[in-house]
Amino acid sequence: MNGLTDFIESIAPNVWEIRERVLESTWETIYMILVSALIAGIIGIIIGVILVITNKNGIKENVVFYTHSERLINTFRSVPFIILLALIAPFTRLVVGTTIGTTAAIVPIIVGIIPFYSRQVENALLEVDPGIVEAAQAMGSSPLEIIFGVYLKEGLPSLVRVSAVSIINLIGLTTMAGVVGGGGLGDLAIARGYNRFQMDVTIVSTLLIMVIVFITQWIGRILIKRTSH
Amino acid sequence: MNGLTDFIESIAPNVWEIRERVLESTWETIYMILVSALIAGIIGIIIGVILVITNKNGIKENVVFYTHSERLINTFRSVPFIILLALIAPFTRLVVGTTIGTTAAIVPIIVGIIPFYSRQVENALLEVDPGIVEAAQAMGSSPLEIIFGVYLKEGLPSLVRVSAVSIINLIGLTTMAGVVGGGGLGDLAIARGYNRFQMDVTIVSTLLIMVIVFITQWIGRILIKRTSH
Amino acid sequence: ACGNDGETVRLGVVGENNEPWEHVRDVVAEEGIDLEIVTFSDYQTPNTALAEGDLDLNAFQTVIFLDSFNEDTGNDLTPIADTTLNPLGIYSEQVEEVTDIQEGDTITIPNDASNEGRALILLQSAGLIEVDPEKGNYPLIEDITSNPLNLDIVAIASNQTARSLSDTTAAVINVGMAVDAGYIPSEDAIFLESAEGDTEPYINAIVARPDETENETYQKIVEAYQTDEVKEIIAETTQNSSIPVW
Amino acid sequence: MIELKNIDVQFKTENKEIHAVRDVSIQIDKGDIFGIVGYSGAGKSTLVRTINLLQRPTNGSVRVGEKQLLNLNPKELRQARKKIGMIFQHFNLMNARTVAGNVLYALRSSQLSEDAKNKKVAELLDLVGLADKHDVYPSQLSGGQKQRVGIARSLANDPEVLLCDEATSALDPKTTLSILELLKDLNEKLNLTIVIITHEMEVIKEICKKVAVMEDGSVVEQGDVVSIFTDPKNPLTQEFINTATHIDQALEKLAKHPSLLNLDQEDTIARLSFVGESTNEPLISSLYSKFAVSTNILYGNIEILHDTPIGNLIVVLSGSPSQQQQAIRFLESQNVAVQQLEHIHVDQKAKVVPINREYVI
Amino acid sequence: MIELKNIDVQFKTENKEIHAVRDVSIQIDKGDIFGIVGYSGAGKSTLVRTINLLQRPTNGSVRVGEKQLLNLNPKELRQARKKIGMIFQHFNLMNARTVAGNVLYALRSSQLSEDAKNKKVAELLDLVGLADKHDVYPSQLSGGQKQRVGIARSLANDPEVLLCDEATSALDPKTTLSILELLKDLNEKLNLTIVIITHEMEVIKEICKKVAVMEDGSVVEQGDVVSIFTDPKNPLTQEFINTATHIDQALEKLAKHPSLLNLDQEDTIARLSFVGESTNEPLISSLYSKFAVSTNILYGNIEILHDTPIGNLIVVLSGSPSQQQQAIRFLESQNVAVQQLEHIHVDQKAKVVPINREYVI
Ligand SMILES: Nc1ncnc2c1ncn2[C@@H]1O[C@H](COP(=O)(O)OP(=O)(O)OP(=O)(O)O)[C@@H](O)[C@H]1O
Ligand SMILES: Nc1ncnc2c1ncn2[C@@H]1O[C@H](COP(=O)(O)OP(=O)(O)OP(=O)(O)O)[C@@H](O)[C@H]1O
Ligand code: MET
Ligand SMILES: [Mg+2]
Ligand SMILES: [Mg+2]
Repeated sequence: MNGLTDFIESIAPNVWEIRERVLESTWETIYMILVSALIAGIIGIIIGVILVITNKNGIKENVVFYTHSERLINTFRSVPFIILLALIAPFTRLVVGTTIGTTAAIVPIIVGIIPFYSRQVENALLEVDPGIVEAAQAMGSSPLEIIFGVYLKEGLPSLVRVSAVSIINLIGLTTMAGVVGGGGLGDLAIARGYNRFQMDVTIVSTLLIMVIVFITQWIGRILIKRTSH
Repeated sequence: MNGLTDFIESIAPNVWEIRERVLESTWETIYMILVSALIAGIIGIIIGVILVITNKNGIKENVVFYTHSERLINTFRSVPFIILLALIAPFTRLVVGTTIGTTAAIVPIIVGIIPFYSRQVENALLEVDPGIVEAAQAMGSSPLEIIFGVYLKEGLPSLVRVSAVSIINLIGLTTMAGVVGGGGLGDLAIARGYNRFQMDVTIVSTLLIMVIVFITQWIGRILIKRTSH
Repeated sequence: ACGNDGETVRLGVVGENNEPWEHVRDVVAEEGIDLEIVTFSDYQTPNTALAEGDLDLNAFQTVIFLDSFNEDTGNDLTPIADTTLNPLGIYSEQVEEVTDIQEGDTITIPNDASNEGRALILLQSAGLIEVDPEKGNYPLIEDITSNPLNLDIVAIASNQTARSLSDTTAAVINVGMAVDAGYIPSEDAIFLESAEGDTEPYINAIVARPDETENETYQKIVEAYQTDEVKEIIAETTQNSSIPVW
Repeated sequence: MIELKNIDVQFKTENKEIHAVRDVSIQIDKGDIFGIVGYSGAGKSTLVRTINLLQRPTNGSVRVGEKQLLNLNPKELRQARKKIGMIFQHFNLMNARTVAGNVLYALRSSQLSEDAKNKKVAELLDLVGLADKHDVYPSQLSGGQKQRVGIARSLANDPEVLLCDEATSALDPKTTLSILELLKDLNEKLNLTIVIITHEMEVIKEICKKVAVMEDGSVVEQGDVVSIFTDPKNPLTQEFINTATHIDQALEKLAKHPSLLNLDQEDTIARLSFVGESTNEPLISSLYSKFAVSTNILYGNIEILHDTPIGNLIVVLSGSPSQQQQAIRFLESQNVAVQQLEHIHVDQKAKVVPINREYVI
Repeated sequence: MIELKNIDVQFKTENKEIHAVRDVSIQIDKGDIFGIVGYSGAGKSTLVRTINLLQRPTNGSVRVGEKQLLNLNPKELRQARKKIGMIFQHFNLMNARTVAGNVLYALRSSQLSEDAKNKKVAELLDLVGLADKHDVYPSQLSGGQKQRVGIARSLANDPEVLLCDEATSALDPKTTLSILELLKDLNEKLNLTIVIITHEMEVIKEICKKVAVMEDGSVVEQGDVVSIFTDPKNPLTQEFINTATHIDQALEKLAKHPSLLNLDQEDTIARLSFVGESTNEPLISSLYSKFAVSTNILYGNIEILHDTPIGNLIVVLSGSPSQQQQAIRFLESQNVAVQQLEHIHVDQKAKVVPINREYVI
């Protein structure tokens, strides 16, 4: 054990020095990912479902609504993240009581990823065979039954796939948490490693992010296999 | 005319003061988008095509290669943009002779968007009916003929669709150009509008970005209509 | 870049508070010098760009920041002229005096490499904390050795510090940010970095590559900068808070 | 049971309007097996989809049972749909559910207890011969098996009406037949009303009691199967029927291979068509016994459509001309339509020779 | 022309290995029209796809013309494929090209001048009756039209072999027939070798010269169409044929409706099967003229398979028992297989009564 710590200390002295900070940042990143994935996941799925059912030939077709939603989503995607962050600061304060810190960072991250994720969910659900939806309608399914019993159930493998992709995008967004003191590995890599020319910190932080990305992919792949029949 | 300029001056005094700068930034953003979209577009399509043809059941199936490429792409997506930027600085200098300025900003933007875009291209091309690919094979088409005559031709509408989505992501990335002195509307919105508390600059810059996004969407929609038969 | 007439000089700056330099550009233009101001949004790139020859000069940093850059990267970028001293200040919407800061309060400080340590030292000067003296000019939050009030000190982007005031008891804010946010540092700060005494490391400098310190063109630019007109502009744009040091 | 009145369906696409169904009125009685045939794009699917309002008609009314479907609110419509089973050409099974799960889905809002539902699912799967596939996912089934799951599913709510859109066209003859048998059984045992779209005339013959022929959005002919098959009025119907009975091809082949004819100068080549009773008489033997006319059957098709035999023969009659005349008159008196065919020439494709209407019963 | 030798195809999927084709050897001569039938999943498509190596066999050799395809390098293989046209069940047209563009694609590497290519495309479209659809995109075509574009495309390079995978199964009878006519013409005029997968026995009868029956990856029976139809050896083949000739259904119907039989005590109910020449004799008339046995045809199917008439009749023979015996012997001497059927009971489904092999030629 001692040998290992010595080794780490020798090749990554700066990392060793701030090892607790590294652990903390890892935890912060994981925390941000989990919470924002959960919340953005739910909201994104809801919006994605709404997009699918209101789109042309959807079970609740409403093209005007759809067009406006689409435009709104693109509007959100146009706003630079840091401005979005400022824009929704009052909302953030309302929700978590402050605009500073890891938890406060989660709110803009969620708002930032939702438009992207909703779009991905929409695309995933569009892969559900319309014939199956029609069969469900023919069996007298209510819209809710179709959403839960058909779209979300049949679309599960695609949903998992786009979720994995979106989580990787989300991880990219968590890098911005540092702006409001949210910490995380991205911030560590930049504020510490990059800004202070501590190569080892940059590399280790980035590797840790990579590990999270690969774990995400791996879980995604397993879930896809499990949910595809 | 005078009335209009007066009006602008009165509601957006800061914008009016730096009107030339606003135009310049708009141009910078457009320049970055056009050049990086063009280059990342070409490279992304090439990589996307390679992914499609080396994937399982592809016309040049090579699962080992595919798996490694996929991993490499995810690796790139794990690296925070600013670190990527530093990482490839030598390459940037090699290509454009400098690491600063708008043109230099384009290199990391391209490198940053390619993994995302390649993935999107891959997904778009996977929508091409495998039966058509098979028909082309049965007609003795060479791999290149299949790529150009089938995948890229048949997949064009989907390709346009994912390209529009990716350009919106790309516009997000151009916001980071300020780091290397690249300017652009995103930087103007943040460094000038946001940091200096000049609301009108923020709003106008963001609106201009939005206009670009909507134009992109609009062109995309027209192209999709044109290319779908 | 040599000092010939008609030569372009690329000057790297950070942020948008560049009115003095815009003035200088107009002045030297008459001497046939094309001063190109390149605006960055990051503190690393202007130095690396200068070291790599992509820039000819930069003017955005304190001497101590430059030293640490040189130390970290093995460069030897050299200050060729002083510009201003920009005292950091502690600002608050909630308290009038530093002594009003309570147990457990939150204080935000800028998270960039130049300002984080400097802000901590400022907090130390204000008597709120103590930092490890061995860390010299670059202490980090981890290096706080004594925090009697158990303050929650959070490092955030420097452009967020002023904005964070609605959620924190106090914030350490740069001059530029404070002025842009509508404060007059000399009046509004509840505690301001002393402009006297051991301020030398915090003096901003115009920096060049070591082999070009004597470049005539650069000297002309320095001359054009170090004028009373520029002092006036600085006074005007920073509410007399940025202190010219020439 | 089902009454479609003046149904119009128009689709608006960007640059044009498609009139997919034009003023179609159809009445289908309880216990009917009603077939719909027509070319691709004729509007068959669109029409059938109006029966459960998967497609809302632009105009017209849809009654199923006692209910005017267009007057129902969404909830009532859902209730009504539970009594209208539908089998889809492409199965449309839910891939994420097992075979049992697919059938169970149809029962999701039934009042039955969980146990009773499971029991019912098991019974249905047994009925369609898939008891052993209970826990298998659709991706592991063959086409015919998938179709049978679709049938089990469509029957789960004890529907009164079953709509089948090309339910068998992708299946091999064996599987097709077993599915048709099943439908016939259900029709007989449960008095289930069935509407079938198909392009296979064999399917119509095998199972339908009534049939409608669609062309370009309109129903150009409808009636009971036997009369449609024996006396098609519309040219399209005639075409379909001739193709199905292979009369045209037979004529063409005979034209190409005159050696098959083996004709004497005096011989007559004729097409005999009959429906019903006449088959109980040994007609051909009678021709010889009564008129010494011997009959060589070149091509023949005698089948039993809903207990009614119908026949189409191409024969060579040999005997003295006068006896032949008498024989023909006798045949006609027996309600056999006789149509003398001109001698067929080798170098020229035989064209469809229209049946002489008046000869047919 | 085509020689498949000991072809095996195994698919490795994650949890199992599927042996889709097992040791199949097939020889197809130049100018043959070769049909392949079998249940879904039997391996038909997989087998046919080995002919142009869209599917590489795990084992075995594939010869087309003079070339051992497995020995070719990719470029040679592409050349070889240009001489093997393929028509796909789902058309697989390129949606981004017009009808003409689709056909033109096949000619992309031909040596012809642009003009000559365009002329050829126009000719091909004319051939398949789509001259007016030259500049239309596939999405605006009906199924049959799409299929015909597929045919035009497959013929563009003057192939020597044409592979058709379920090319007509989704089409209405009229369109099916027009496509089969076209294929027959091509076969006759250009001596094109055609391989056809189908589940419609009608298609086999209509066009094929030889046929192979596949089951579970193996070819269980192959031979020329007439002998397969008249003398199927394998139970699967028998099943297919009986379904296609509707004999089983006819028997079942007769069992259900004994009134149709109209039997006297002494009457014999029998199935008569014959192939070839016998139809040139007015058999049924002869039975009366020679033995005073009158014959009532209850169900009959006499068709002409490749210039060979084949017949299947269910008849009631009336006359004195001894005369009936003589009549039967006479029929047998005329190469008519006679199979006496036990009296069919109402309450019991008639089962397939196997044909008595020795009676058939
Ligand atoms: N949703 C729709 N929008 C526009 N046009 C449609 C739509 N559905 C059907 N049509 C058109 O309406 C016509 C009738 O289509 P329908 O599917 O009812 O034909 P069909 O008789 O069932 O044909 P097939 O035998 O090919 O299934 C066709 O011209 C078709 O293109
Ligand atoms: N790429 C593949 N991977 C794994 N299994 C396959 C693959 N292609 C075909 N099979 C399996 O091989 C068997 C034969 O399939 P094939 O498509 O040749 O059948 P077919 O006789 O053409 O059936 P159909 O009439 O349904 O078209 C089937 O069990 C099928 O599931
Ligand atoms: N100009 C800044 C200041 O004086 C210093 C930046 S050091 C990179 O506050
Ligand atoms: Mg249809
Ligand atoms: Mg197949």
